[in-house]
Amino acid sequence: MKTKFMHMLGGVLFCLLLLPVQVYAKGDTIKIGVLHSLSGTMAISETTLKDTMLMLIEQQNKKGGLLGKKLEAVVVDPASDWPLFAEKTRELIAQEKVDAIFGCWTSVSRKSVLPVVEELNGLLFYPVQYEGEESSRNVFYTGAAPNQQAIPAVDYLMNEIEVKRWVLAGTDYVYPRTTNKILKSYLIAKGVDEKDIMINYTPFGHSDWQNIVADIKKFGSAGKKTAVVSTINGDANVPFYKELGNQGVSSEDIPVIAFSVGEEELSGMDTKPLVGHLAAWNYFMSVENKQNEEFINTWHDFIKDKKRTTNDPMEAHVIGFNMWVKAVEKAGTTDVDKVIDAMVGIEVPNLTGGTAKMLKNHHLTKPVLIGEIQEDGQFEVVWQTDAEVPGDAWSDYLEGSKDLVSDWTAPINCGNYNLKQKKCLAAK
Amino acid sequence: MFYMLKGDRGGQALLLLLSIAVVLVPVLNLVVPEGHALHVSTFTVTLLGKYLAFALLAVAVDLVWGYMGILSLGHGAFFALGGYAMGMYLMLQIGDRGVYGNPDLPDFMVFLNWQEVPWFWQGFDNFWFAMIMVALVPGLLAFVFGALAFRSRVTGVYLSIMTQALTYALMLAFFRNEMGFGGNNGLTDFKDILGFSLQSDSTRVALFIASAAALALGYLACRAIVVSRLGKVVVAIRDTEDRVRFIGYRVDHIKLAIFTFSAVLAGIAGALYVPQVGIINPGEFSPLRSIELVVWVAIGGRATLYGAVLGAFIVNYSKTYLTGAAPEVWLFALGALFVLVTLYLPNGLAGLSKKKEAAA
Amino acid sequence: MLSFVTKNRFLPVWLLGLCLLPALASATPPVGSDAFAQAVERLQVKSYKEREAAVAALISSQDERVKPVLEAMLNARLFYTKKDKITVIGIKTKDGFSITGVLDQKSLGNASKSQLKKIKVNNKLRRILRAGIAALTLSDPAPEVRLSAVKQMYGKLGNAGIQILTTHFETETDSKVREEIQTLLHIHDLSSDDRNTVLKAVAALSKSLHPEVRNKLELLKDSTDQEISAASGDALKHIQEQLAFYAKVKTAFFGLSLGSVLVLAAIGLAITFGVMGVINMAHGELIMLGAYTTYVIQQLMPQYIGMSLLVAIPAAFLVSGAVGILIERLVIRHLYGRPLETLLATFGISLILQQTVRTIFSPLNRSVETPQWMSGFLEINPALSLTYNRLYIILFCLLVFAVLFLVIKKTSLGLSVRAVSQNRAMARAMGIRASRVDALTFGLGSGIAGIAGVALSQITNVGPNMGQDYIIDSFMVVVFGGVGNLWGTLIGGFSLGIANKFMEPWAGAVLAKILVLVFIILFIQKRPRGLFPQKGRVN
Amino acid sequence: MSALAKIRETFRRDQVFDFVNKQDYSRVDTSHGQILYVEDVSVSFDGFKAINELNFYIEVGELRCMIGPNGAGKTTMMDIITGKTRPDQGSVWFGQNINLLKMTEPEIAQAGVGRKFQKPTVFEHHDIFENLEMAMAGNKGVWSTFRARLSSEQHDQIASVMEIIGLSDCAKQRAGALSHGQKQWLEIGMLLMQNPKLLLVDEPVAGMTHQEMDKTGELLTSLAGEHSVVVVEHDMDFVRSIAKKVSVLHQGSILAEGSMDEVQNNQRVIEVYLGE
Repeated sequence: MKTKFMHMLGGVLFCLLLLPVQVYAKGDTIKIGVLHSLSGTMAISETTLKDTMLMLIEQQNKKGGLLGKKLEAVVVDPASDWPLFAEKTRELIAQEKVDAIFGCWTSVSRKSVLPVVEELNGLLFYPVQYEGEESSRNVFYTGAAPNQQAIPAVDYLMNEIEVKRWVLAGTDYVYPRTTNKILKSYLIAKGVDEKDIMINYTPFGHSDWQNIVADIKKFGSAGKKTAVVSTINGDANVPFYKELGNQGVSSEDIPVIAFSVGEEELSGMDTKPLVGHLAAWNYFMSVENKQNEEFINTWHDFIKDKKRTTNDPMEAHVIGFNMWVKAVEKAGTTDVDKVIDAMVGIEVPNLTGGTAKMLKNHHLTKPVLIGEIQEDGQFEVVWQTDAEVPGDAWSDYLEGSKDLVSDWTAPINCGNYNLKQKKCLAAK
Repeated sequence: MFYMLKGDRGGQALLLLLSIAVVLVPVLNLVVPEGHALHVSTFTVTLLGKYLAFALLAVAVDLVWGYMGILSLGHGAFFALGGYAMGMYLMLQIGDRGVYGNPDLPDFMVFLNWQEVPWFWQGFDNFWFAMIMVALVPGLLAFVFGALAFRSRVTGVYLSIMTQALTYALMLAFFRNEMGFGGNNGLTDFKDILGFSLQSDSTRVALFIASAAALALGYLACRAIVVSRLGKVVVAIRDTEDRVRFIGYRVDHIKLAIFTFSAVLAGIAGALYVPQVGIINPGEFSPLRSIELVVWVAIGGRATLYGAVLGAFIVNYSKTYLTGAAPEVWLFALGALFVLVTLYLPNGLAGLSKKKEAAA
Repeated sequence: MLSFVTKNRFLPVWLLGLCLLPALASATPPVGSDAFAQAVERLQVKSYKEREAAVAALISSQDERVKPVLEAMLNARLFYTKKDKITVIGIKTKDGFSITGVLDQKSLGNASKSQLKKIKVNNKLRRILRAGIAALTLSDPAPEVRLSAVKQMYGKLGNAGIQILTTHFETETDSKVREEIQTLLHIHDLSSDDRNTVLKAVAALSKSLHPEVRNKLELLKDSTDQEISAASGDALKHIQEQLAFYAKVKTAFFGLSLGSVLVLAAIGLAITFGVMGVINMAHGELIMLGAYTTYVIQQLMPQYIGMSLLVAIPAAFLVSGAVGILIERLVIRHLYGRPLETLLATFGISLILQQTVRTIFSPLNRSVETPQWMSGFLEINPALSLTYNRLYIILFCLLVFAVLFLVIKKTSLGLSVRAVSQNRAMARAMGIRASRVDALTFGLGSGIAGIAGVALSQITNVGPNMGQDYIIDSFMVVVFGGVGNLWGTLIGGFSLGIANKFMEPWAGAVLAKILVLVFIILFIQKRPRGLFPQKGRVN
Repeated sequence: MSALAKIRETFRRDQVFDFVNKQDYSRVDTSHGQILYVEDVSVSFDGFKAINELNFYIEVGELRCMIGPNGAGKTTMMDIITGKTRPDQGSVWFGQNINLLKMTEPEIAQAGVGRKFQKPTVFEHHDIFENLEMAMAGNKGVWSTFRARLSSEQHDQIASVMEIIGLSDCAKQRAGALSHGQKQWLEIGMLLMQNPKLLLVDEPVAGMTHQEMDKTGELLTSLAGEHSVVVVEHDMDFVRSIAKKVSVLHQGSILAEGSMDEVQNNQRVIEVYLGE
């Protein structure tokens, strides 16, 4: 009896040891890791990006694959669990031997993944607007840096709407904090009095906005044109806008410009009270041109739902993927080091009629569009930059980082090169 | 020497396997070349190390729940506190290799414009101080919470809900950037421990061995308690608390001692977990996580310490496997597992083997 | 009478138009149908700036066709045909728009979307349009409309505007509207050069809580004129006191409203957990099901959003109740007497329900519309307005509580529930079919959770994760109030809500919540059975 | 002024702090022949007076039976003596030197008051030997319990108690598997292991056969003398068979006291039992 039981237990543990150890033969496919949460709190945003990747890979395979090989998507679910992101990345690179990873949404997931990608020399395409203050040789940031979203948005409000008083409201985490810090010093540099800036942070998923909206209303009743710059994240937005509408704060009195509310988020909101509020992105589904129309049609065919929206991070993945394909073709291999070198300088058309170029700091050039929310859940572009804005990893408006630049080409080859000290801080 | 393992076949098997693993895994990882069929990748080593840390946590939970009958829905908090203590040490080891190159301050403090390391970070650059804190902080929290709760005889469901409130409150607190623990992002981007690079294979193997040793020691300690008269009294408290009191035992003292000890174990598990996964953040305080780890114990079989280990391994392994192989199914599978185990396997998988033994 | 308004205080644009006009067109503004036609044509320009001017010209044309054009523009119904560049008003039909020319007001039949180009409006234009419409409605026969038109004029009033308001004041008969205009005129007087006028205005306005008054007085306080400075200082002080008072009232209202949400979320749990002893971790998901039911009902009857909410209440009750009964029959009935075990099983169920919803409805949030009668606010005075949705939810919460209370106290089901919860064996011996009662009780608790979901769909997200946001709070409320006591849940929920809101201004949202949690932990040490412990023989 | 008074009170020279003058629980002073003093004790729950100015005394070595209808306050009285319920007023002294009202349940148990519950309460998951082992008198602190090992004398002691309660044959049997009567005995056995000076026994023969009842009666009478025993019981035959002195409890106070015959002929007792 004793031995039998020991066998059982031993067997189980032995299997545990063995299973992850299977040797994956490197076949005739090029593997692409898709690292987006399919469950948990972030599934709401990230699932769409997984589908986008599957669509892009399918399309590329229809075109005959890459370097004569088929592409194969390796989808994993990090389940909105940040340590799991690191583990899954390790699995993708070390076990599955993927050649590139497209993934992450939140800052913390990227931070969790970063050391692993660097350690194992992987390749990560990160498609979401983020706070900057970071640059890694192994990461390509295809979303907006603060200067490609926040600063132009504030310029718009200041110049076109003549806003004099500012509410910077955000969820309490690093992206809003950095953005607000940048914006605050930017506003002060532009001559705004500190008394005319109100900063407010709320926890994730905050659902009771009564006090804060009342405060905003009070702040906005001081006789100067007031606007809210919102870096409120995800789920907290719906109750926030509902409360604004109910307390009678209309977009005409106090417009709200959001950096995290896109078409997909709007599809889950009652848009009536939101009409006229703003968002700043680098892409809107409503932009009319041929590429975009084509993209939307392909998306609708792929997802088999005519009502599904497209959004900015999806465009970022499209650009990132197309760039990677071009770079691999240029390098003639999927070898990470060669691809990284080939990436810089690659240009692909974006979906808003312009061109995206990969810069030396692994950021893109992007147009900045300001859109007003319409009743049908779409944005109407009311303003846009004349040309594409180059992304800047290190903000020029922050004390610690204004002297830093990122340049991943020779001779600097450094993510945080200090222009004053003429040296790379990361040099070990 | 190992009197506590007498009659504990599961425990014997566990210790045997652990000692085999401690010898075999390093050899297969470091000596056997990559590409060889028997090579154990560093990924696997780290994964196993993580499971071992979880197993220790499960043992800690089993001690208070399976034996003493206190369903703690807040053990994740002790785990996370231990993890944070370790994370703080690791954070201060980064030195000037952070993105801002500040030799004194971790990146997130530079970012928050702090001028100096706050007082509660003092001393954490010393490994041994940090290790003491790994045990002390969770232990102290458990002691204070337990002293209040057990003295006023908060029991059963009420106690469970209170432990949940505790971890929930801590989660909210740690999410705040002003707290000085890195807010939502937590602590990450660790470089080395005791001067050894966390990215090297040998450090990872060493952490694996440390986790295995901690699990073995933790197991033996719990087992020693369980087989002693104290252990019998603890079970008696679970079954009939009043009776124990009327035969002259200070029930609150006993509960407090066991609860605190268990919290310390959880803290140690957290400290082992952090360097292996490379990040600690407030998500670990989430009440759902604490419930999940109770479920490991339930699935493995409560009031059998080796069952807790088994449960931790099986659930986490299937999580690793399913989130890769069939992500959409994962929650269905986990949910169904909970329901089925509670309905049909009240004694968990360990109960299954016991039943067999009884039948044979 | 209390009135519902959408607030807007900006200069009526026709006045703006009067001032701007010389610079825009010609020295003598064209009036009449020519001007109208010209202005309408100019609406088609591309730049928003120029369109603003066109709107101004349109308004100052004083043509009677102006108002419908403005309204159509505001509602995004104003188009021009791509081919002939005719400006038209479109009404959405099944496969396009039925269009009517603006100038000749003749129907031009149907047009597809691609044949039309929308005349776009932005934020600023919308403001101008709204003010323009308001100004045009000053002569409206209905006093409410006039009142809201006047209220729209708070802000910078030009001299011309004052002239017109003063003239209108003479003929205005409605006392409410008169009062409002009076205030407006007084505010204007505050910036007068004549110190007597200013002093009179300060005196008249010393009770007004309007923010405009406050801003003006704030400036006057620094006046060099001693008397004015003192008078406005006094007035300001009085106003500040009033404001402080109303701020407290407002906070209390916020607290009540948060409390009502907590109570709604918790009250179903007070049945399943409190009365039956089931630690129902799937409670949040039952709430979620109620919210999704609301969504589905709205999808089924898109024409009747207002009605849909009322239909959703019984529907959500039935859906969540049915799921609850199913859960009870399949799982929970095997676990009575093992409360901690029910926790694990129901936690598993909650995961399954979440993933099911995610599979059926996608992980995205669903949009549940707010019906007209629930949006907006009840203005008691300029410093205190209560939002309708919160008001309704508080009332709804009390109603649900009252009904539930009656069910438990007065009906035979309630009697059986109480009997079974107190002594299962005895109840069974007396002929109560305990298992049936269990199923119905659990169904009742779950159904109430579903109803809570309907209410919550009006203030927050409807998504697969929404249940998790409420589960912990719900348990806190029930435990704090005292398990097994409905009153406890009510009082507990409201007091936690109010405490939270009163702490929020100085502690911040997060810290307030943490403090409340710590308070509950400590409170339970003092009173382990909550605020209102269930009575009965101890042992 | 009152603050000053407080300070004065604190520093009175004829008094020492409680922690200096710890009650010595190990030695109960019974030099006046009484082991339990219950005086003027009242307690009410939600306005209902469960115990109403209750007074009684137990002598050293006495076997006292308490009877009374349901709700007379018998169990509440035991709860008060053993520290489970705090009375609103009154005093309860164990011997002359130990104030039971200031002590917790375990302290009272350690001082030498043993209690058997109305419903037999044993540790069902443990075997009989372990049940007795746990109850054994000795240092019951956390650490000493952890380090505790059985000496051979202790072994013998447990064996002899098993002998007394007639369960020697099934030392390794799980207590949960015992019959109702056996559980009652085991519980009494656990009391004996505690070596108490005063035993409070709540309904010891409920659910027993006649034979078992006789045996229990013998056991209890044999215990009296060395220990003081208070038995609460419904079964009049049983009470008659063992009692020398009987107290009748009614509505929270003593209605009558005396020998069984005296009590039975007491007019008021008859009224209470036969109904007004």
